[in-house]
Amino acid sequence: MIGFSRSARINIGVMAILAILPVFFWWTGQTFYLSLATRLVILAIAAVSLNLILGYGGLISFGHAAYIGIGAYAVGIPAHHALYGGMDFIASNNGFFQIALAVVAAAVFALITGAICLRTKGVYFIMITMAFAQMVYYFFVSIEEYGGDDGLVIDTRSEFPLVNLDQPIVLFLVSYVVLVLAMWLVNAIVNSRFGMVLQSAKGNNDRTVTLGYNTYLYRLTAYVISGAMCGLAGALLGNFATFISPEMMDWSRSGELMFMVILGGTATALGPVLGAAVFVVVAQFLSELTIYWHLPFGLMLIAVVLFARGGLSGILRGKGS
Amino acid sequence: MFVLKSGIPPLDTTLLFVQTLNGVQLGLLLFLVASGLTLVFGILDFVNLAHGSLYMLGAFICASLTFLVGNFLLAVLIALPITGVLGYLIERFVARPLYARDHLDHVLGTFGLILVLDTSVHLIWGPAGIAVPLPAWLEGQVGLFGDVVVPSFRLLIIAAGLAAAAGLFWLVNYTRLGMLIRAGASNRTMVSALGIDIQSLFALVFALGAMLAGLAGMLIAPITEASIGMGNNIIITAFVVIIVGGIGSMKGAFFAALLIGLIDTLGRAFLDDFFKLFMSSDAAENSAPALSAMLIYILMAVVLSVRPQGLFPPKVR
Amino acid sequence: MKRIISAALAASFLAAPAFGAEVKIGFVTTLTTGAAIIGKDMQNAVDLAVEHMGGKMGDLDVNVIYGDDGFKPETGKQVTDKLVQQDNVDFVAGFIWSHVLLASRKSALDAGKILISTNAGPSQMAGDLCDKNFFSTSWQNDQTPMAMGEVLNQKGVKSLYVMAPNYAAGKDMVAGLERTFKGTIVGKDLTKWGADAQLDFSAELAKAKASGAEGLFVFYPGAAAGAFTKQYHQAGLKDILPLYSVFTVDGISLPKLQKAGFDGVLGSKITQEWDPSLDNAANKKFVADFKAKYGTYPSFYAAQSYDAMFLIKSAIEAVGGDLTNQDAVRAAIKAANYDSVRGHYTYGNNNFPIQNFYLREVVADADGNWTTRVDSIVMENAQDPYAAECPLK
Amino acid sequence: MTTLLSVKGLKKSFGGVTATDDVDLDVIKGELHAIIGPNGAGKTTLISQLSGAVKPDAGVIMLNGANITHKPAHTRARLGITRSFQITSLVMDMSVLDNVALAVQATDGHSFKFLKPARKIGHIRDKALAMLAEVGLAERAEDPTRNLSHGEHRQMELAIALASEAELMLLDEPMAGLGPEESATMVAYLKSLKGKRTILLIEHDMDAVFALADRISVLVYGKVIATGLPDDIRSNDAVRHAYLGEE
Repeated sequence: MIGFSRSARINIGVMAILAILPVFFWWTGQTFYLSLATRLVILAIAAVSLNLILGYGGLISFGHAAYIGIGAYAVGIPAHHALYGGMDFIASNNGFFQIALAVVAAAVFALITGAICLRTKGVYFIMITMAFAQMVYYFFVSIEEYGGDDGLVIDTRSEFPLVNLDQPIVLFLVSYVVLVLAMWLVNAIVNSRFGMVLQSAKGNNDRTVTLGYNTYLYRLTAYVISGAMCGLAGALLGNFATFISPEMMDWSRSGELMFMVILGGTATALGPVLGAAVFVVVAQFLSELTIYWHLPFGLMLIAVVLFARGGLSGILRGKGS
Repeated sequence: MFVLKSGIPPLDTTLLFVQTLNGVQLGLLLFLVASGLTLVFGILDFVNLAHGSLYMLGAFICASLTFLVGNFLLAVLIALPITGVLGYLIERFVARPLYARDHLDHVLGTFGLILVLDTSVHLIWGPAGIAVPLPAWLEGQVGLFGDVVVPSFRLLIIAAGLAAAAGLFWLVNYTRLGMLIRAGASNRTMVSALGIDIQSLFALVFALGAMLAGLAGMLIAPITEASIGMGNNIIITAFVVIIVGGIGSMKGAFFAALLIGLIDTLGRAFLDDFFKLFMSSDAAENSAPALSAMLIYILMAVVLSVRPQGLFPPKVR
Repeated sequence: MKRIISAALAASFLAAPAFGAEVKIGFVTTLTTGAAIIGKDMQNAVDLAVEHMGGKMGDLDVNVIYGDDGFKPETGKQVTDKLVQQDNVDFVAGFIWSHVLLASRKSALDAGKILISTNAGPSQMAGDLCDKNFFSTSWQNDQTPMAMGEVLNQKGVKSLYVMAPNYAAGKDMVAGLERTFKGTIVGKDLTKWGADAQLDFSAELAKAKASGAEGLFVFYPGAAAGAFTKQYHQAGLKDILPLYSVFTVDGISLPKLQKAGFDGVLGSKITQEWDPSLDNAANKKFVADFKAKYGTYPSFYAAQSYDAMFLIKSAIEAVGGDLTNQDAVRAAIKAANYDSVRGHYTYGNNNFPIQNFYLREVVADADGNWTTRVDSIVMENAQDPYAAECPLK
Repeated sequence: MTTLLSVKGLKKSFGGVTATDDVDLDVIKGELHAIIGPNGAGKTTLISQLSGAVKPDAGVIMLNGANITHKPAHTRARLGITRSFQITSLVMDMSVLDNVALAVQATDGHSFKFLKPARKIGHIRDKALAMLAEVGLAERAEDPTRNLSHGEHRQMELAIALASEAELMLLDEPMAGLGPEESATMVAYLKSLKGKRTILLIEHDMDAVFALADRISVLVYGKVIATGLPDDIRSNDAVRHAYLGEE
């Protein structure tokens, strides 16, 4: 692979492994590992979306799990009504409709809450994003029709022409393609003129404003893009799990998403993917060893924060670069 | 406009009074947790998600000691310094290395600490949780006036909460330590310029916060039992309290805690009856508890959108 | 080629022991959070059952793989997926919580596994979501409170205040009570449930007291039970608002309440399909050995889990260890031809037990340990009210 | 002689401390107008109010005859005001070129452009490189900003101010912390800008001020006590008494 930089070679290598290994699992009938990989890829999409605002925008959202929930319910609710009737205007198994609903609903929610959240700074921002996520959490808890606290079983997955998501390998490949597109999009955005302004506002907001940029609008735009992308991840997660509950939006889930980004390395293309991969695999591995797996897992978290600055991608890229 | 399904039920003033008292009790417990949080946050600029774990540890240690020494109140007195020492250890080994980092690292490091402490409690005390026995004179009820009867232990919580609040106000406003704490909340470099060992001041503040959170846990344990994860329920609410009150403001924490305690309790008490006015009884009973839990977050969003620094921001930051 | 790789993978990834004659049972329960106290009790009972059967069901070695649902539906579903897909278990059993079972049922049933609930009995799965491969060794959620409703009618209670957690089983419990209770329900509170459940009931108890009801009906299983019972007594409601509970004062909460010296619960009455004092050989052995091994009385959760193991054993013996013949296995389970610790019962069309429900009283035993004993039979050979909605014959 | 910036009655106080008290000031198009005054006279607060970072309590700010008193900072930048900061204020994580390119980009329409790589847009890059060359930093273009010296950071600030094409440059102590040689270079640059841009300069280095300024205003305790040609200010009794006279 002459002609690629070291970090580009690593990116291509990791993404190739991520594509080949699950196909291999499928071929050999290891369905469980295939579904583990699918979960990993979907969470990686969410982490990539969070990285756009957290890593490149410096906006520490502690409520990103809300978008996963919104996306998942945007699949679950139309499917529920398609099966059990009611709310005809929304009842549908059409995948395009559900995906569009997920993206638009997440974007609208991001626009409204972002407009308020971005007025605050620092810890206030962290906490108000969390507060809005908790509101969504309790909102879905309160709706009896969709199971409240008990959650909602999705009986039929999103339907697309030619593509059948009921087949685990198809769902994986679709998720993988979405992940690659999401990574490409985030990479394009951060290197564009828009991305330059976003990163400059993270590094020095006063300076960026003085240059004539309304950084509030740039941040809000990034916030909406990130929310919409995470809503898409939620729609995929709903299709994967075929079960959704408000639990998906708990503040600890938002914390996990943040952890994936940090673990892999903020403001890097591959970081969120590596973070999600290690998170999912280590959690699965430890939880099979002992029911007390949260103890070593928590210690790992603390150790990463204390000692591994720059995350895994920093380590992978080596000291030289 | 909505359609009234039934007449408005007459408001029972006795019930309202009792519920207000319940709200005040919850508010004071919240204040105990939030005051430590706001101190640590305001002075150390450290986001401690694991503050709720100290609340849990206080409850478990006190519960064990109650069985050991045979008396709840004595157990509280012994458990307090132990919780303080635990707070100090957390400060020394997890918090201190993170002071220089940004809030993101604080959130993640202490998030990890929650997992570690919850699991450790599971390993040490088992999954069951511990019911804490009270002395006989605290198990009963007190008649206040008319037909208002309240559990005597809840009155004790209110008294202890008020006493702790008063003690804190005295400490912060009338002592040298308090002067340093106030100075630290508004201007950290000034404190170090005064030649104060800022490291020990930080450790002291952290331990004090731990003791306050621990005390709250000890006081609630005889009511709800000491249980794993009990801290995770209250920590988010405590954060809402200090954000609404203004980070670093003791006064803000106090008023916001009472406000949120009352909103939560009165919401749970009356929201379903209110909803029944315009929706079916079943729907009201299902949605009211969740929506009353939502109220405090709505309050926070409204406060922050109007006053991004909270209700009582410390004067200089 | 493909097969060789599969085999190699199976050996390296799964580290499974060489294929002997073995029956694999995946057992899903709560092993973390405060609710783990119930899960532990169930796990103890399953271990004891395996010990009692000498580690064998017929000629097959028993291999129980436990999965922790963490008190969350989503985690429960994930762990069920893992048991089905990775461990390839023959049976999936367990489930304390109705919402966890509802979330996980598709994972087990779609994979063609036989699913046995040893506690949760959501109304949906007794009615239109019933399945030929789903069996219960417990009850349908409505039934125990229905029995309590009958008790209340007998006592002449005219009005009730109702409190329960806001999740699938909580709603079923209230519905069950309303089926049989002839008085009026003057007020109802459904409180937050799950890993961050509400445990301070001051506001609700004050409302209950102000409602002027003649009694208070509650359903607070697991860790919430102790908290609720304490607050009820601290509020001085014992004489004003008598407590009628289901799944609240039980083998799980009694040791803790006794340790805390809480003698207010002695004498309280509850309904259940099983009791440690039931007089049959299987139960005597189970209770005695459980006490000897673990130091406490088993709870009904334990009894139902113990039963599930012997139910599976009876089916395996009936088909001579041939698990490939699922129709025969299913028929053998449906026959319920084993010595249940609750005494003999039969299965209805929806695969829920048709069984007795007893009124039990909290008492101190000869050694001073708190337990329950049977007071009377409330419902005899009762079938759940959803059986008619189930399309199975 | 047209007036570019006109300030009338500008007032700002922070919790009882008056930073600017009824400041009147006119800046003529094309001039280099220096503001001097002792520490704490309110010079930086004045600049901050002009750039929009701080909202005045009272008073009016006019730019080219338009009232901009209530316009946010980013709008004023678009209208032609740029500022440098007393304490170096650059984006340390970005390269030198990116820092300057961002200023060029701001003059090139809005930046809600998401897909085309910013670093491959020729005219922006070329202009940024030209600005860097003008301040003598061409070779450092690709270096991370944090690797540069303090003096180089001040040069970057100047390059950014130049790149913004602003009519009015507010320069807050560009010579702060520079050695004698670096200062001399900076004075030479500023001199070369004279006539091309309108500059409002805050500076403590009196030699530099008197060498550069067309006019000087003296700010003491938030008030403008004198405005005039350098020679007039040098000989002004009030100024000598209040400010220079003390030395």
